[in-house]
Amino acid sequence: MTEPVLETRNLSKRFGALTASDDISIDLRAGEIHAVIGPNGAGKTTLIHQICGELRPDAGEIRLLGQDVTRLGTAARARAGLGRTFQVSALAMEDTVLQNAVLGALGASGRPWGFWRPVLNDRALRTRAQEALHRVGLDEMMAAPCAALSHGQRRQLEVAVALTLQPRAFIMDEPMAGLGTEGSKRLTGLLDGLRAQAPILLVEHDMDAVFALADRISVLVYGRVIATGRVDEIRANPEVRQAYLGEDA
Amino acid sequence: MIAERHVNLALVLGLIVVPSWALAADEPFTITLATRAVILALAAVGLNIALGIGGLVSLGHAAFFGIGGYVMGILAYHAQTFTPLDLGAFSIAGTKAMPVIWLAAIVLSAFVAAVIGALSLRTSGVYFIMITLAFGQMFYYFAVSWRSYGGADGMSIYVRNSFPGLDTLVPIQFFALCLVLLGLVLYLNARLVRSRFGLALDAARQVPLRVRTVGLDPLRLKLAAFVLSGAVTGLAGALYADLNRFVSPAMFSWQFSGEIMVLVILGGTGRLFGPVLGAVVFVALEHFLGGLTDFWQIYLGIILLLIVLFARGGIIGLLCGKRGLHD
Amino acid sequence: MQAGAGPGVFRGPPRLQRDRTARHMSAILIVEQILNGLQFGVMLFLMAAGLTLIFGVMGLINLAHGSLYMIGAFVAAAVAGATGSFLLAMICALVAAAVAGAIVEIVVIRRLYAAEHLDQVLATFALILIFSEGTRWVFGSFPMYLEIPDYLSGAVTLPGGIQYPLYRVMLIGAGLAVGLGLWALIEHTRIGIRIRAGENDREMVAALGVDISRLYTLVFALGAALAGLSGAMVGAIQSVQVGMGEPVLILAFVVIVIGGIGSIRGALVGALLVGLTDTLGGVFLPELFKLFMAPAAATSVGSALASMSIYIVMSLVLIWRPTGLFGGRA
Amino acid sequence: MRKLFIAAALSALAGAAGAEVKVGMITTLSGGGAGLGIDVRDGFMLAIEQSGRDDIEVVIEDDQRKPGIAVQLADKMIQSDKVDVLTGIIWSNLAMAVVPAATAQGVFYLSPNAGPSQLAGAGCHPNYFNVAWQNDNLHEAAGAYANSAGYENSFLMAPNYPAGRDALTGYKRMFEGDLAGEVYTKLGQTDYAAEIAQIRASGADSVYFFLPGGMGISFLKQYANSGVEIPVVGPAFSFDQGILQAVGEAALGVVNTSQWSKDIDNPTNLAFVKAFQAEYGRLPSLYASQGFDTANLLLSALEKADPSDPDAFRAALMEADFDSTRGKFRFGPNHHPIQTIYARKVVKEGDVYTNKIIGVALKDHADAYADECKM
Repeated sequence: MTEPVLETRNLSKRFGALTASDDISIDLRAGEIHAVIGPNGAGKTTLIHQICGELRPDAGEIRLLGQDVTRLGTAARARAGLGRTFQVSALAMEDTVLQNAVLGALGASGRPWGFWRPVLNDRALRTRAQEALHRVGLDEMMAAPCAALSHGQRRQLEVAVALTLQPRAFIMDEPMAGLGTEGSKRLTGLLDGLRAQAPILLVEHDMDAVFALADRISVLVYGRVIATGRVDEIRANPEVRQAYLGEDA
Repeated sequence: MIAERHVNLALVLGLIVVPSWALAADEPFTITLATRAVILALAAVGLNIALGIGGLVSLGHAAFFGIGGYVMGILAYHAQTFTPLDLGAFSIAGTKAMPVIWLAAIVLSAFVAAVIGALSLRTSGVYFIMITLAFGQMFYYFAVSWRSYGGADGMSIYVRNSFPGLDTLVPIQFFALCLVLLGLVLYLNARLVRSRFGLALDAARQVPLRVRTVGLDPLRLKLAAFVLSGAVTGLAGALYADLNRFVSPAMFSWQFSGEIMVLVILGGTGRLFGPVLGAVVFVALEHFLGGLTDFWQIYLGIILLLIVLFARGGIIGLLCGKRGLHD
Repeated sequence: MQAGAGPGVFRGPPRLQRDRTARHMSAILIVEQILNGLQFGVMLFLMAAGLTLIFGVMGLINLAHGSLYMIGAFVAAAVAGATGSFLLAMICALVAAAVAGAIVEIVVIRRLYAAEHLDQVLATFALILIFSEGTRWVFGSFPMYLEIPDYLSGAVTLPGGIQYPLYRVMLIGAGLAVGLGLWALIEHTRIGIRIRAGENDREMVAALGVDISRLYTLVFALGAALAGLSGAMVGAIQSVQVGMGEPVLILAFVVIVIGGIGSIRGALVGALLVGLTDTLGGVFLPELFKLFMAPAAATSVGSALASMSIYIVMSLVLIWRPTGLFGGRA
Repeated sequence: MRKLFIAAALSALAGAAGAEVKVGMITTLSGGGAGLGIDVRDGFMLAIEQSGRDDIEVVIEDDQRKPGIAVQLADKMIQSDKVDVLTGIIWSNLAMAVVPAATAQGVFYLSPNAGPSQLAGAGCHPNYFNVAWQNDNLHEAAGAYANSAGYENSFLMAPNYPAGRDALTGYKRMFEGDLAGEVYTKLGQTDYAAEIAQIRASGADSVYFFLPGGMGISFLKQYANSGVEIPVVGPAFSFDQGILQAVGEAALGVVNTSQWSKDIDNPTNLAFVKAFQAEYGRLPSLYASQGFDTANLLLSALEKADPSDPDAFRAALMEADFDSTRGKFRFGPNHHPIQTIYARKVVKEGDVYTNKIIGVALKDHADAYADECKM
């Protein structure tokens, strides 16, 4: 088997008496959507923070494309190929949709030190941003201020910004949260098409979306991965049913 | 609501028309006042780069203003006494040429801003406010005890420095020089806001996490903004010293840092012309209120208070409504 | 140039003898200077406690805190002048500052809680102008008279034969007592519980049905009262004049930033650190430099460094711990 | 900031070509040091009023004790108001910022207070006259007084700024004894416990301090309460009428040196004290007397010459042909006073603290910088 795109090895993180990550080893392979599910407080956000570099693990290792990135900061990991979306949108609300997307392209270019030429006139950056916006279906909204977007559109923009980075792996933190049925459906379609470009590590509460999209699922409970497997395996796993679905009901 | 560019245009016209009128009416002090407003505006434009775009609330910008002032003072002092300026390893001659002084002021204040910024940006929020204040105070006390250059008394430069082709002692010529510099810096500032750096910096102020996530380092962006900001304020300091032909540690005082900040907020934080409007209004208030009563600062305080409470976004915000730098 | 470069006229030879400086450094002197630093620190603590409390609970940067200190001193001077009672003056100062604080909170400050730090800085800066010139308008441009009462004046002999002003001993005691009272208030009363809750989560307190705006007014008045009291107490040994609050305000900010904003314990530690650094630095740095420099140069370098010392300490602390010694949030 | 006083009968001027002489007064009227500026202004205006002259216009502006503002006001008064004479500045650093440029532009400057050494020495100017003192004068007098009082070992203290260092230099110039210590404090310092401890440990037989304004008040209050009994000598600045009431009992008995006192027995002074009290409802201070003398000097010169004839006007100023509140008054070659400086003691008269002359510290004293003045 080829090496996974992204991988955590024995990741551990404690906050005082609380073990937020307990020896987590998961991997993300090319072409797949790997969903991480778990009840509230299971440590999903802590896991994402460690993968993206906002939290440093107490022990364990994070590898991206075979390279150890455990010691790198958020920005360096982004440059190494992580494209991330946020649960609570992290967009420059005072800026327009296009500006937000151009920011992504600018980050990908790695050259923010231009002080003279207007960034929006930069053809390369603009094209890249427009393509991403087109991909998520926000072409019409390019000139709108970000603050005017609906909740669902902000999620789409999040994805578009991640797309501009042309990442090697997507990390998506609850992209469906707060979306209506219609929005969920649209985003599901969008993500479905993305996996060919880069695999997605998807942390999600919306079980319909998870079961519709995921190739594999890992179940996180109290900071531990209690099961990893294909959708049908997880559905059938009694431990999961008891620990997770039972509690959720 | 008035379009922001109309306000800006009116401001520019005002800055040209009023001194021209003063020239015609032989009211040189009005020109001096306008020069003061323009130079303070330049200092505030500098702060606005850090504060308005970069979100860095610096209460230590007087440090750069003072450095600019002392660069002018020291170079001109050595020029007027024909003594070399001893820099340890080598010594240089003083100068009375404004372009050289400006360059030195810009370079030195940028360098100091890089050092202060690199140390201060480890902190954020109130701690950033206070650590910049601390650095400002260090410079203040250093200047107070620097006896070779006048200590707490400061020092006078008897003749205003020179600019090729101009007689800088004529108020209107010196004013024009300052206005051109302000215009130039504003133009650069406007370009900067729309540039790659401007976009990234503005985002770093709003959502640093996002900026990191696209692979940029917000701290480096902010540090660069701080350096640019310090350099512009340093230039303003050199001009201010030339306006008064005098430098003193008061240029380093925290009250002055506060005053520049007041100018920015008064006009409208983050607006291109906000600091200019703030400076013009402040100088005008000081002048006219002062004519009314000894206790004019009470009224100044009340006006400032009303603006904060009821005109968030400063005067431009009040006139033009909420809007970012980009339009 | 002129200033500083003194003219070459006759100037008295430096007759300061070096063997005398050795005598300056006696143990008693050191202990006395430590006491002085302690007393200064305790006074700073009273200012800083209110400031840090207000920031901790309401998230407000209050530059006008120094004005409340000034109000305390002026009211104390006025009351002592009219009645001759020092104790009454202290009480009135405390009450007046609290009332002034409450009024300011209700009229102005409460509109600022949601505002950015920047707006708070500007608004409270404006309040400084109003208070300073207002005080000058009411009380005139000359310093006011406030003196230590007879029963607190003079010096006492402390163990070890140290002569120390009784009033300063009283200041240390009173300051520590107020600090203790504050600690008891916050740790052991219902108001204290609410204050602590307010520091942690504002929405939560409001959700629990606590009248949040009354709590805020109360906290602000409490902070103001502490500032007023320290202004009044210090006013007896310093000049009661317009503008007396701002230097103390800056120091109090230094204190709370060193200690970590919002932390009363941090304010105490920071205040003592600043008090001791400032006092001991001013005395001993010039002496220290005399060990390897000419006395005149040592004095000037030493006192220059001494005047910067607290800011150097503060920036070192912040570079080492960006949220202060006991601070959690920025 | 701006206040326009049209001296005497404003109505008399109606329709006329305007005042013949314009005087610009830049002084500190707001903020911390406002008391001094107000006294100078009030003393000055009292003399103008008493003169009954209606052809003198005095433009008064507040410098807020900021050098930058002072320079701009000077520019304004010279450029726009076209004043003939400038006066009013309290602080030496402001004077250093304003005076050289102003006199270079041909304006006369009469200093009612600040007398930095530079302007008395190499930086002297024909158009600059100091009616108050050279800054060192009172300190020199204190040194002389210390000799006569038999002190042999003084502890010296001043803020760490040029005027502070000049002050101690002035004292040492005259004092013949030893120094038990010499301490420079922070400018604006409010707590002197550390210095008082050093004084206690120093073995001095006298303390000389120069701490203007609030600094002196703080020091005296703390010193009186420290249990240290070493006698203190100071310059008049910390004992003038304005702040003495704030120092109170702590100042009682302290000897200080001054070129003026309200009990100097001459008719001009007695009349001045009375008139000032009647006009403003308070006792005049040192600064008020200086403002008053400055105006009278100006008036005396205007009797003889017009500022439009600078040489004649300068000569008329130089004569100093006016009745000073200090009694005998004349200028030295560098346009600084040669005057008698008294030792005074703080006493209580009824409820009011004030000073009483106890002797002459220096008679007909000229400053030490006159030789360096080349004009």
